Amino acid sequence: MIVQGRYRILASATDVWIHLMDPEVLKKVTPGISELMPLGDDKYKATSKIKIGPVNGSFEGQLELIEKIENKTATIVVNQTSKIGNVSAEIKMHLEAIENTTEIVYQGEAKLSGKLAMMGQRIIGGVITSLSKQFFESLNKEIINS
Amino acid sequence: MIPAKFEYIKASSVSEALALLDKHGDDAQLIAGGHSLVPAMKLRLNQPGTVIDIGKIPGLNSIKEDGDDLVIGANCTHHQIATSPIVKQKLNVLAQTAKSIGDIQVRNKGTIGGSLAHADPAADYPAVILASDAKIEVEGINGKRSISGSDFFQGIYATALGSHEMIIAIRIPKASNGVYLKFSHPASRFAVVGCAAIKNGAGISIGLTGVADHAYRASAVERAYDGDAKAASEHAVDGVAVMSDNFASSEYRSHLAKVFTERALSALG
Amino acid sequence: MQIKVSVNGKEHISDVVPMMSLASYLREVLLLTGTHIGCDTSSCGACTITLDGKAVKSCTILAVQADGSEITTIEGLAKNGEMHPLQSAFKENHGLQCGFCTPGMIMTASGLLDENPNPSEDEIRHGLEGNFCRCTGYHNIVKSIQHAAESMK
Amino acid sequence: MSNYIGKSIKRREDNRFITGKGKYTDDLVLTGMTHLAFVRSPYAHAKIKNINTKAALAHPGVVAIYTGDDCGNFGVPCGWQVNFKNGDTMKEPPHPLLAVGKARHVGENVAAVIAETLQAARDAVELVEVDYDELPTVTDAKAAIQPGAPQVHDDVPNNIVFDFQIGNPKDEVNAAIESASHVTKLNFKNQRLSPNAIEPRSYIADYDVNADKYTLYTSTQNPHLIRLLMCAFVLGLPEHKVRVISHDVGGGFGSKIYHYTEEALVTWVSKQIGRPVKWTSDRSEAFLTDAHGRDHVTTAEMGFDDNGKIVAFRVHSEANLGAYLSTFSTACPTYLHGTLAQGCYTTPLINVDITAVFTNTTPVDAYRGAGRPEMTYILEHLMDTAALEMKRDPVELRRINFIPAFDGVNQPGYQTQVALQYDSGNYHATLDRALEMLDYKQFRKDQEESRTNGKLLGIGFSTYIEACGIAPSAVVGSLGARAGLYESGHVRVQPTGKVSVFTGSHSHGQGHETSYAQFVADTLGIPIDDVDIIHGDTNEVAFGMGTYGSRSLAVGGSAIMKSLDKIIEKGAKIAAHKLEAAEADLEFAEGKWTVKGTDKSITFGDVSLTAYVPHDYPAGLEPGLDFSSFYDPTNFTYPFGTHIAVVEVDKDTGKVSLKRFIACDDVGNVINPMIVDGQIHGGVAQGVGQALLEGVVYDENGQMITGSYMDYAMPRADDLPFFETDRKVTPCPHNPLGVKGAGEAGTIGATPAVANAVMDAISHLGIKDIQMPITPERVWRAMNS
Repeated sequence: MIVQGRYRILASATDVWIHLMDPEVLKKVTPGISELMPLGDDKYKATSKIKIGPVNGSFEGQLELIEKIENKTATIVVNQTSKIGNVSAEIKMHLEAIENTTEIVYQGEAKLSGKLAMMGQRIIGGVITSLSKQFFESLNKEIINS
Repeated sequence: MIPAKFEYIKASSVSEALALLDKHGDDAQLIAGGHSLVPAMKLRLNQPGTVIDIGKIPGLNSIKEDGDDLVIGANCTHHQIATSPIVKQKLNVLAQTAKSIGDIQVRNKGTIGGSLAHADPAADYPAVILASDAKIEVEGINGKRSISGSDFFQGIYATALGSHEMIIAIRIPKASNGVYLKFSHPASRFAVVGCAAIKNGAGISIGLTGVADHAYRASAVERAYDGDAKAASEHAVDGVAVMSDNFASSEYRSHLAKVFTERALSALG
Repeated sequence: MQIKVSVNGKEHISDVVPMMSLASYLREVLLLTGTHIGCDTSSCGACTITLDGKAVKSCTILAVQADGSEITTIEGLAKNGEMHPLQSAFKENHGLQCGFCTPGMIMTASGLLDENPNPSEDEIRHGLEGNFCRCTGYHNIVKSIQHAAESMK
Repeated sequence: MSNYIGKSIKRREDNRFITGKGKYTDDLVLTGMTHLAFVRSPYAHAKIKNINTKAALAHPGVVAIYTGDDCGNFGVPCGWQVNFKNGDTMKEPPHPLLAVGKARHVGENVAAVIAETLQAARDAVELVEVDYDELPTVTDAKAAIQPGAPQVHDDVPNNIVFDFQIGNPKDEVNAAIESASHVTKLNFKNQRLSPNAIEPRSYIADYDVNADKYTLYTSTQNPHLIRLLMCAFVLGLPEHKVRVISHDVGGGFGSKIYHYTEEALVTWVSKQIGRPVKWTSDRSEAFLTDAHGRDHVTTAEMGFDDNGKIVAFRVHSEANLGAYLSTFSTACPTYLHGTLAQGCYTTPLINVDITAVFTNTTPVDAYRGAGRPEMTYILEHLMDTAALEMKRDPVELRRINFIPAFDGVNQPGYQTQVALQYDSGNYHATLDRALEMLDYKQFRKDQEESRTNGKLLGIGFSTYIEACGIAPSAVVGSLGARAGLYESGHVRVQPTGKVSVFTGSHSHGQGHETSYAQFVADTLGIPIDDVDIIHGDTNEVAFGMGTYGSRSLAVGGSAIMKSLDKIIEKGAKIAAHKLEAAEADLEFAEGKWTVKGTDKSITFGDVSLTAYVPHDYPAGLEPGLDFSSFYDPTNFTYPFGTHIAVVEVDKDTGKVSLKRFIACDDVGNVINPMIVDGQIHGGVAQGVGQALLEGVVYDENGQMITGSYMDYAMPRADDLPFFETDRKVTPCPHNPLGVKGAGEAGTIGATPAVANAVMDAISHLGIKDIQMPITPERVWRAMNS
């Protein structure tokens, strides 16, 4: 499943970068994340609870930031397992400064397994769109309010 | 198949249901007909600790006229709505929509409140709720409020309904000239695209479901419409992130949205 | 939890866990195994019964939700040893092959004919939207329902 | 005399089904019964590093948990060996009951949890922790044979199970294609289907410690075969101490032929825990583990001369067999497929070349038609496409290529280029009749008109032939079958003249209890109510091969006929004695032996009583009237017919509606026309399903994304019209009933007819082909590209 899109944040690239790299912010803005425990080297133990319509599950696993180039690009790698199937995603984000704002262009792939993959195909595209939207909207809010 | 363990409580009034929701918090799930919730629980995609049955609460399954509006209780079944003489007479587009949901058995058990709260992106009602400027009347422990369709549907399975609130009724302005047309998914029979069109005087309103992560009002079509259905329907997905799945890519879905908007507009009297 | 239901005219008081579906209750507790489970998620219609006079899919109703209801299953359709016209019509018109979807088909059709005693072919076909049959191609099922409707007049 | 044969006698089995009294496996409850639930692989390909069952074992109600470490040595076998072209034996890696070391498709059994209740078993499944290492996957047959593709089994290079060829030498065929005046070439995928019998598979095993005996209740199409495979090839059990019972079975369509891992596992578990154990598949498991059908990637070319005569035909396909070899998987793309390439045409040169491939998908095996629908689609879709390309009428193109009529008695059978000898056929006859039913001329006028109003009408033809009545043991044995394919038929005349018939074939919707009773009653001249048909219990019935490949009446019925002959022959000895006449002077008719030319006779009932109460009995003759026979056919049977589909394509949306479906079939003699029509209807519906709706889709990671009824579309009542059917009769010359087979004909014929109709509706827009299932989006894209 390809994940891609762009989102305009009303702040400078530096500002966006600082917030993105802050585990407290990540925890706050990533939908469903209830716990983000640093494991060092930009690795975190992540616990999340996702409630999307018929699906309501607890996930556990890791979140990692790799291929970082300050103020420019980073890749988020997520691996989450649950009783109803596992999710893994690798999403590359590019920050482009446009005047006083920053356009985040993201592209990557999400993989689902188990019942999530089997039952979710009709809606998974919509779910990913929704979650991405939530993530960036919350990030935007977080930066503006900080 | 069998769900994971849960506690079942039958609520006998709205206030009891709300108190239970408040007590059990996120771990609780309301059940009315159960046709969306129970399969998910059996597949263990959803494992609520407490299930609160609101299906037998008295007073939630009536259909009444109130001035220019119809007020439809949250527990009215799709079948009840599809066959109600008042609905057929005063808001036939809603009866038509209800009749297009699922199959006979599902219509006999599924409720309008349950369907709206579930907010499946391909559900049928939202299109007509939006097109008709209906209001969803909800109640929580802190009181009642009324939410417009455009505010209610927020995303995939996401609504403005608070976690401690429940839908009591749907208030819909009567409309004599409306139509709902749907392109059904061959397996699920959900709407790949569903279009509700309503004509009020000179103006028209269009609600589209199945197209995006939630149903939306096709304002661009409404603005563009000057009697030429084809030209106006070209705007059916303006500014919309169109969904894609194994059966219909976003490109095809966009095309269907236009075709069904045009057909619905042309079918208006 | 204790529930009280009337099934095929007989009252039952049973203790059930809330997780139990109405279909499982009928099959496992009352041993009415004519109600079949084909998908268990309300798609295939094999578990169709009538609940308070309406055809419903019993696999997605919890037994506890049915408390206080009147239920008819395929076993209760024949009255006084006399087959229901739908049952006879299905046999006369070869409306079944493996028989697995048949109880659900007949119960759905019974709900359909209660509401619409004169259905057109199209209305019958749409009325069966919620029931899968993999054997008959529906040809003889539709014929059976047409014949039953005729004979019930 | 025929009181019953040829009449639409209402089915006797219906009484129990319409009253809810059918007895399906899941309906049974045994004392002390436990429930089994599986932990299944969420990955298409993964190393299993560790399985932790501690928490699950501690869960209340859990009786036992097993993993591949406990029973991984047991594996289910493949029943048909197909060797490589160079003679090397096919690759047959073990198919363990529970995955050992590695899981190779989503849904593969990884662990089995047995508990007191289904609730406890399902709850505990969630507590089993499996540590996987996900591996790269491959799901497409063509991709799987590319260098560097993920290896499904370590010792199967390039994932190739075997390669196979049938027909004329390849260079001769190639040369003829190259010099043909017209060549029609198509590349397509015969997509993967999920059989979806509405009754999910269900097994209950009950081990009796004291007697050391096993009883397995199973929803199978062939209880003896299951017993044989399980005893001899899987668990090493004493066959005489294993009873397999298959009561009512809610549809099979092939998917319940095979011996599945779950079936052997419950049997093994029952002995381990000393208690009965039940497993019933849920629908998700059915999608993931019931053997799928089809899944060939094909290139096919047909060469024609200037007159439209076919000069050569060649096919190359990769056949996807999934992650393991299911029981008959290897026969499907080979002997049940390549052998059909002649169709009903005089094609002089044919070559079919198949590569069978492992992938990280559910195993593929026979699904209604098994190899024959795939080949018929290739042939018949090429015929209509060629007609469009050459601007010839598809009906005329067929006529000039048809094999002339032959009855197999006065004219010899027809020897094909692909190993078979057709028994009898008259292909013009069904085509003529189908065209009469259609009114072809009027249709073409309507079609012209339809093109002006946005609803495009199209017509598609399919003049199919199939080979069924599986099968002559000697023939299939020489082709690699590891079992004979005869059938048993046992007739036990009771002292009062009532008759119990035991058949090794099995009914799961086909109506044997009625149609068998019809010919038995007629042959013995007794009332049908005096005949009872018994099947599905290895303790009652002599060893039989079961029901698949449209074989029941042609093979199973013939076995019963052989026993009836013996009954009548022995009865004659008793009658001669009682009538004090010479045996040669007797004739048997209408349930009596009569001394020719006199009114002296004795009834079947009196002879039966004498046989068992032998106070006045021929000296030297054994008492009793009870015979068992095995019938091994000398040939397949070859039903054929013409199917015509009329569709309407919505120009705006691409949605195809089936408006008419005409089928004129020839299945030889017919015992019960009502039942035969019913078989055709059901078959056609499944054929339409493949053309327009059905298809298993895996994502790039091997996850099945069509694994529920929310996504896998099958025909519902409102997708289909009434079918218009009629029949011609060309009897089978080589079996006593003259019957062919009707179970698969509908499916085999229908798919290409529907696909061809869609192409006929839209080809004037310059469209060459559309892949199945022909979904609205595919049609729309084709129309707008």
